[in-house]
Amino acid sequence: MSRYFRARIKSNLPLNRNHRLLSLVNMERMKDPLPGQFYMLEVSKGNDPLLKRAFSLFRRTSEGFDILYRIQGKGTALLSEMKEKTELDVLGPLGSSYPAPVAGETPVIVAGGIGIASVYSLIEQVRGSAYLLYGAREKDDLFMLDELKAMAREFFISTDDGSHSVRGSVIDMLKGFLSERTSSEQNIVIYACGPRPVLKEVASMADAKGIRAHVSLEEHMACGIGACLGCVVKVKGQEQAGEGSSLYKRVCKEGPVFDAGEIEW
Amino acid sequence: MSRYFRARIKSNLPLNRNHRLLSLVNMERMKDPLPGQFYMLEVSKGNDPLLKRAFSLFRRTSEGFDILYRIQGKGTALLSEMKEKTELDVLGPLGSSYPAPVAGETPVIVAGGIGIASVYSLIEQVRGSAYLLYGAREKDDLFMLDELKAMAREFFISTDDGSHSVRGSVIDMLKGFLSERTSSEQNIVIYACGPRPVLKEVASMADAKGIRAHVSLEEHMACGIGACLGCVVKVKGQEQAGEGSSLYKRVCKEGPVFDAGEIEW
Amino acid sequence: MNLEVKIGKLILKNPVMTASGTFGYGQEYAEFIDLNRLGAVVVKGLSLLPKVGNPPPRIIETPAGMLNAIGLQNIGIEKFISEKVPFLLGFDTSVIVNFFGDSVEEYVKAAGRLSSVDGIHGLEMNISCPNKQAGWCIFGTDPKVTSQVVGAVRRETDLPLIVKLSPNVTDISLMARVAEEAGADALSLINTLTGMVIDIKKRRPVLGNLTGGLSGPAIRPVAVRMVYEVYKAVKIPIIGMGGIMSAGDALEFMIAGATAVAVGTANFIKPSSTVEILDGIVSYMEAEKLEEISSLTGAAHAG
Amino acid sequence: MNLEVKIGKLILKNPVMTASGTFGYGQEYAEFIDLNRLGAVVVKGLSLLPKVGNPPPRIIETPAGMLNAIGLQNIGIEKFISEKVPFLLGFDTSVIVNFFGDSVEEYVKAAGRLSSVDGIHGLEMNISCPNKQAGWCIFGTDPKVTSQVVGAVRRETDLPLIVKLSPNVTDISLMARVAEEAGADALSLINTLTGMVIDIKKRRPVLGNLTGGLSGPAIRPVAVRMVYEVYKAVKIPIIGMGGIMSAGDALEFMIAGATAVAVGTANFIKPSSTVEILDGIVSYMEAEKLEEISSLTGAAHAG
Ligand SMILES: Cc1cc2nc3c(=O)[nH]c(=O)nc-3n(C[C@H](O)[C@H](O)[C@H](O)COP(=O)(O)OP(=O)(O)OC[C@H]3O[C@@H](n4cnc5c(N)ncnc54)[C@H](O)[C@@H]3O)c2cc1C
Ligand SMILES: Cc1cc2nc3c(=O)[nH]c(=O)nc-3n(C[C@H](O)[C@H](O)[C@H](O)COP(=O)(O)OP(=O)(O)OC[C@H]3O[C@@H](n4cnc5c(N)ncnc54)[C@H](O)[C@@H]3O)c2cc1C
Ligand SMILES: Cc1cc2nc3c(=O)[nH]c(=O)nc-3n(C[C@H](O)[C@H](O)[C@H](O)COP(=O)(O)O)c2cc1C
Ligand SMILES: Cc1cc2nc3c(=O)[nH]c(=O)nc-3n(C[C@H](O)[C@H](O)[C@H](O)COP(=O)(O)O)c2cc1C
Ligand code: FES
Ligand code: FES
Repeated sequence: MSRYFRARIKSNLPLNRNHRLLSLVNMERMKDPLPGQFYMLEVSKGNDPLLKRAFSLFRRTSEGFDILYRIQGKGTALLSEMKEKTELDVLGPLGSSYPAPVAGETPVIVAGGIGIASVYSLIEQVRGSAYLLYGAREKDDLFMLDELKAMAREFFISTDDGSHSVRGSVIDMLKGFLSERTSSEQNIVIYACGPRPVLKEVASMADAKGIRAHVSLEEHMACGIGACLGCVVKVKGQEQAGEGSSLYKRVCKEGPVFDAGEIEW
Repeated sequence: MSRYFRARIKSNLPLNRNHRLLSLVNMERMKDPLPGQFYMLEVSKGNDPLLKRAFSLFRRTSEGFDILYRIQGKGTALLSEMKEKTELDVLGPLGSSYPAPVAGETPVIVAGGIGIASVYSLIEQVRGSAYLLYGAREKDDLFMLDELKAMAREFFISTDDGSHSVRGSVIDMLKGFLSERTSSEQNIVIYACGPRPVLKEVASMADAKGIRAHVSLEEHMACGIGACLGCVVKVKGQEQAGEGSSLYKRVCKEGPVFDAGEIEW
Repeated sequence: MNLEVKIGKLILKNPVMTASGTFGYGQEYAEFIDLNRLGAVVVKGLSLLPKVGNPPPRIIETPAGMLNAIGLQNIGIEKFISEKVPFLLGFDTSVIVNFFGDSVEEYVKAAGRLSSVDGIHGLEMNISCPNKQAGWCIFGTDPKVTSQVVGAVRRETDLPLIVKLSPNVTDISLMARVAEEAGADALSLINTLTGMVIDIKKRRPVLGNLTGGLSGPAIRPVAVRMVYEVYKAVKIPIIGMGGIMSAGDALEFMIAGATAVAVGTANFIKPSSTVEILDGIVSYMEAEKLEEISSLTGAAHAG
Repeated sequence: MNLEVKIGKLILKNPVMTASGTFGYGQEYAEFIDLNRLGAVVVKGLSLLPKVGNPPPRIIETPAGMLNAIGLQNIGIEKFISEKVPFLLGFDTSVIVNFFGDSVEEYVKAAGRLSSVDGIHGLEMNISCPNKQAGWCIFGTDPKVTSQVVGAVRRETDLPLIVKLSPNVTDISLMARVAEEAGADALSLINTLTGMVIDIKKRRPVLGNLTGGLSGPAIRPVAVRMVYEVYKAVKIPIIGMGGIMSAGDALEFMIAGATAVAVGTANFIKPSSTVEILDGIVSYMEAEKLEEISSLTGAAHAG
C-alpha cells in the first residue's frame, strides 16, 4: 500500500471543450484518500513537460479514483490526449484534507469553477447536510449538477454571464447567503475551493463574521511531498529573523487545505 | 508545391517487434521524390525530442509516400506510437538520389538491414534489371521478400544467424557475386545502403574491381536542408588550409547518395 | 502599429532576425519563407579565409536542445561577397554579417573588407568561439582582450557594429559594459553554452570536437536572465536569442530588455519559425493594444 | 562486483547520492525507497540560524528543466541536529550535510558545530548561492574569496570536506583548483545555472525572487562538460550532478570523471529514481563485465 503507484486510464471523458473527467484504476492497493487531498500525475514520458501535475481527488471509485480537470497548458493538454489503457505514475493521496464538520456545525461549501473538483468528495461525505454554492463562468462550465443537487441540503448556482441560474459570482451568492442565514443557522463552517481572489474574499467575509473557513490553495509544485519547499504560501506570524521557517507553509504538506485565517492573503 | 508540408498518418503498421511501415497522406501537393531521397519527419509536438528525424523515401504511393523504419531511440519510439489520422510536419524530398543506371549498365543493389528502405524505390524503378543482394540479422528482419523477388533479376538473401537462406553477411554475398559474375556481366554498377562498415567494404571492393558504386550515408542531422553544416562526411581531397570547405560534404545536401570513391572512409 | 526597431543607426522593419549559423547564407530558407518579411538576415559566421570546420559527428540532440560543434566551417569572406551577396541584394531586408578571426588583426581585416561591400548593413562580431577545444577563447571571456579587439574593429568600420557575447562567463554585465565602452553599437546574446555528451557504450564524447555549443529551448531561461541583467548594465540595444521557438518566447526576451530577437535552432525544426513568430508578435500587440513594439523593450524593469 | 567509492577518507557503499535540496532531510523519501540502499544522503542546505527563504512563486517549469528560487529556506543547524539526525542515525548510509553561510565566520561556525555531532559523515559546502538577487555571490565566483572561505572551513573540521561549485563562472577548472589547494577533499558539480522566466501577460519575472536556479535534464550537457574539464584539472574526487534522470546519465558523469553522482530534480519526478539508477548501473556493469565501479571514473580520458 504505497503512495507511489501506477494507475491505468479507464476513461478520459470530454465534458466540454476544455474539461475532462479522468477515471483511473489503481494497479496496486492505495491508501484511502480523504476529501481535499490531491495526487501528482505523470503527464509525459519524456523530459518536457518534466514535472508531475497536481490534481485533487474528485471522487473515490470502486476500482480507483476520478479526477476532474481543466486543460490549462501543455501538461493538461497532453493528459487530455491520453487514451484508455495508458498507464501513469501516480503519487498520492497527498496533503491535508477538509476537516469533517463536527456535530452541530452547518457546512457551507463554496466552489468556484474547477474548484468543484476539490470539494466534490467532501459533499459526498456530508451528504444531505451542506449548503452548496457553485459558481462558474458559464453554463457549459458547470458539471455534475444532478448529482450535486441530490447531495446538497440547498443548492445555489451562479454564472458570470448569466447563462445558467443567477448572473453573478459565487462571492455574491456567499454574501447573500451569509447575510440571510447567519442568524438562522448557528454554527456555519465554510469550505471553499476556487481562484485565489475568491478564496481571499471568502477569508475576509468569514473573518468579518467570525466564521471558520477552510480553503484549498494551489501553488506550483515540484515534488508534492514536502521535500523541495517550492510550493509555499505565506502565513500570518512572526517575520523576525531566525523564526523564519514558520513564515511559509507548504501547500503540498501542511496544505492544500488551510484555515483561511492562517493565510497572509 | 512546397517541400515543407503536413501529412496525415494513414497507417503505422508493425512489421515485427521493432520495425514499422508508415503510410503518409500528403495534405498538400508535394514534389515528386526520387529514389534515394529522404524526408525529415516531426516526431513530437514538444521540445523533447526536439529535432526532426530523417527517413528515406521507401516508396511513392497514390496519396503520398511510405516510410519503413526501425525503432532506434526515443524519436522513433514516439513515432511508432502515433495513431492513424495524426498529422505531422514534413520536410522533403531532400538530398541527392541514386543516379539511374545508363544503357548497358547492370545494376547490383546491396541492402543491409534497414538499408532496404532506401533502395526499394530504386528497385521499383529498375524493375527486372537489377541483381538484388539483401542481408539482415535474422529471418524476422527481412521485409517485402515477395515484392522484391518479383522485381529483382536475381535475388540473393543472407542472414547473420542463418535463419533464412544463406548464413553470412551481405558483404560475403557481394564478394561471391562479384568474383563469379564480373566477367560475365560487363558494366556492373553498385548501389548500396546499410551500416557504415558494410558500405566501406562495398567501396573498397568496388575500388579494387574498378566498379562504380553509389552509397547512401547517414549522419546526425539538424536542418536537413544544408543550412547547419551539421551532417558532414569527410571526402577525399585537399586538406590544405583555406581550401577547407571542400574537405567535407553535407549528407543532407550533396548526399545522402555519394559516389563511394569520393568518401574518405 | 509600428514594428520598427533601431540597432544603432540601422533601422529594422521589425525585430525578428535569424541567428548566425542557423540560417545558412539565407538562400537555404528562401524556398520556405519570404525573406522580405524578416527584420534582418544574419548569415553564418565568416572568416577572412574559408574554414574546414570540425570532424564529424558535429551534432547531437540533448533534452530540449542540441549540441553543435561545426567548428565555424565557412566559405570565406571573398566567396561570400562574390557568390552570396548578389543573391541577398535581391531582398528588401537588412543583411548582417557575422564574422570572427583568430587574432585581432584578422578581426580588423575581416571587418574592413566587409565594410567595403554594398548590400551589407551591419556587422556582428562573434567573440565567443564556444567550440574551441583548447580551453577558452579569450576574446569573449577576458575583458581586456575583449576591449582591445572590439576597439580595433570599431576603428575600422562605420557599419553598425554588434558584438555577440558568450554566456560562458561569470559576469555577463561586465562583458557587456566592456563591449559598449569599446564602441559596440549593440550586443547580441546569447551564444551557445559549452556542453558535452558521452557515449556510454564507447566511453567517449560523442562529438568529434569533444565539446559543442548547447542551443535550443533548454538554454532559454539562462538567456532571458542574461538579457535582463545586461539591460540594466548598458544603454545600447540588445538582440536577444537562445531557444526562441514561439512568439511568446520572443516576447519574453523583449520584455526582459531586448530591442530585437534572433531565431536560431527553431529554424531547423520549422523552417517557417521566423515568420510565424513575427505573426505571433503582431497578434500579441493587437490583443494588448500596443502601438509601438519598442514600448515592450525592458518592460519587466518598469515600476 | 565492487560498488564502493572513496570521497576523501569517506567510503560510500555505492556511488549514488542525493543532491542537496531535492531530498529534504531524508525523511520525506523514506516512505518511497529504502534509504539503506543509498551511497549517501545529502540533506537540504543548512545555515547556523533558520532561514525564511524567498517569497513565492518559487518554482517554474522550463523546457526539460525547472527554475527554483527557494532561497535556501531551512530549519537551521540546531533543529536539524535535534530533530533530523536521530532519524538518519537509524539508517546504514552516509549522511552528508550541505551548509552555507553569509560570511566566512558563519561558514566556519557552521562547520565547527556540525563536526561535533555524531552521525554526520561529511560536509558539503555550498559556495554557489545562485539565488542571490543582488548580483553575484562572491564565495563561489571570486577565486580569492573562495580560497579564503574554503581554507578557513578546512582548518575547522576533520570531516571529509566537499566543496560544491557554481557553474556560473568563466573557468570552472580554475575554481576547482582553488578549492583543491585550499584543502577540499572532493568537489561537487554542478549547482544550478542562473535563469529567469517572464510572464508575458504580466510583463514581470514569474519567480518571486526574479531569478532562479535551472536544474534538470536541460543542463546535463553543461554539467558533463564541466566534470570532464575539472577531472583534468584536479586530483581530488568529483561528485557529478545536473540532470541525472537515468543510469545512463549517471554513467555519463562517471565516464567524464566523476567518482560518485548525485540525483536531484529526478527525485521529484520519480521518488524511486535513486535506487532505479543504482540498479541500472549494476546492470551496465554486468553487461560490460566490469568488476570495479571505480574503473569507470574518467574512462573518457583514456587513450
Ligand atoms: C493541490 C492542487 C490541486 C489541484 N487540483 C486540480 C483539479 O482537481 N483539477 C484541475 O483541473 N486542476 C487542478 N489543479 C491545477 C493543476 O495542477 C494545473 O492546472 C496544472 O498543473 C497545469 O498544468 P499545465 O501543464 O497544463 O499548465 P502550464 O501552465 O503549462 O504549467 C506550467 C507549470 O506551472 C504549473 N501550474 C500551472 N498552473 C498551476 C496551478 N493552477 N496550480 C499548480 N501548478 C500550476 C504546472 O504544474 C507546471 O509545472 C490543482 C493544483 C493544485 C496545486
Ligand atoms: C538520410 C537518412 C535516411 C534514413 N532513412 C531511414 C529509414 O528509411 N528508416 C530508418 O529506420 N531509419 C532511417 N534513418 C535513420 C534514422 O534517422 C534514425 O534511426 C533516427 O533518427 C533515430 O532517431 P531516434 O530518436 O529514434 O534515436 P536516438 O538515438 O534517440 O536519436 C538521438 C539523435 O541522434 C540522431 N540519430 C540517431 N541515429 C541516427 C542515424 N542512424 N542517422 C541519423 N541520425 C541519427 C537522431 O536523429 C537524434 O537527433 C535515416 C537516416 C538518414 C540520415
Ligand atoms: C548549428 C549552429 C551553428 C552556429 N553557428 C554560429 C556562428 O557561426 N556564429 C555565431 O555567432 N553563432 C553561431 N551559432 C549560435 C546561434 O547564432 C545562437 O546564438 C545560439 O544557437 C542560441 O540561439 P538558439 O537557441 O535559438 O539556437 C550557431 C548555432 C548553431 C545551432
Ligand atoms: C528545489 C531545489 C533546491 C536546491 N537546494 C540546494 C541547496 O540547498 N544547496 C545546494 O548546494 N544545492 C541545492 N540545489 C541544487 C542541487 O543540489 C543540484 O546541484 C542541482 O539541482 C543540479 O542537479 P539536478 O539537475 O539533478 O537537480 C537545489 C536544487 C533544487 C532543484
Ligand atoms: S511541492 Fe515540493 S515541497 Fe511542496
Ligand atoms: S542537416 Fe543541416 S546541413 Fe545537413
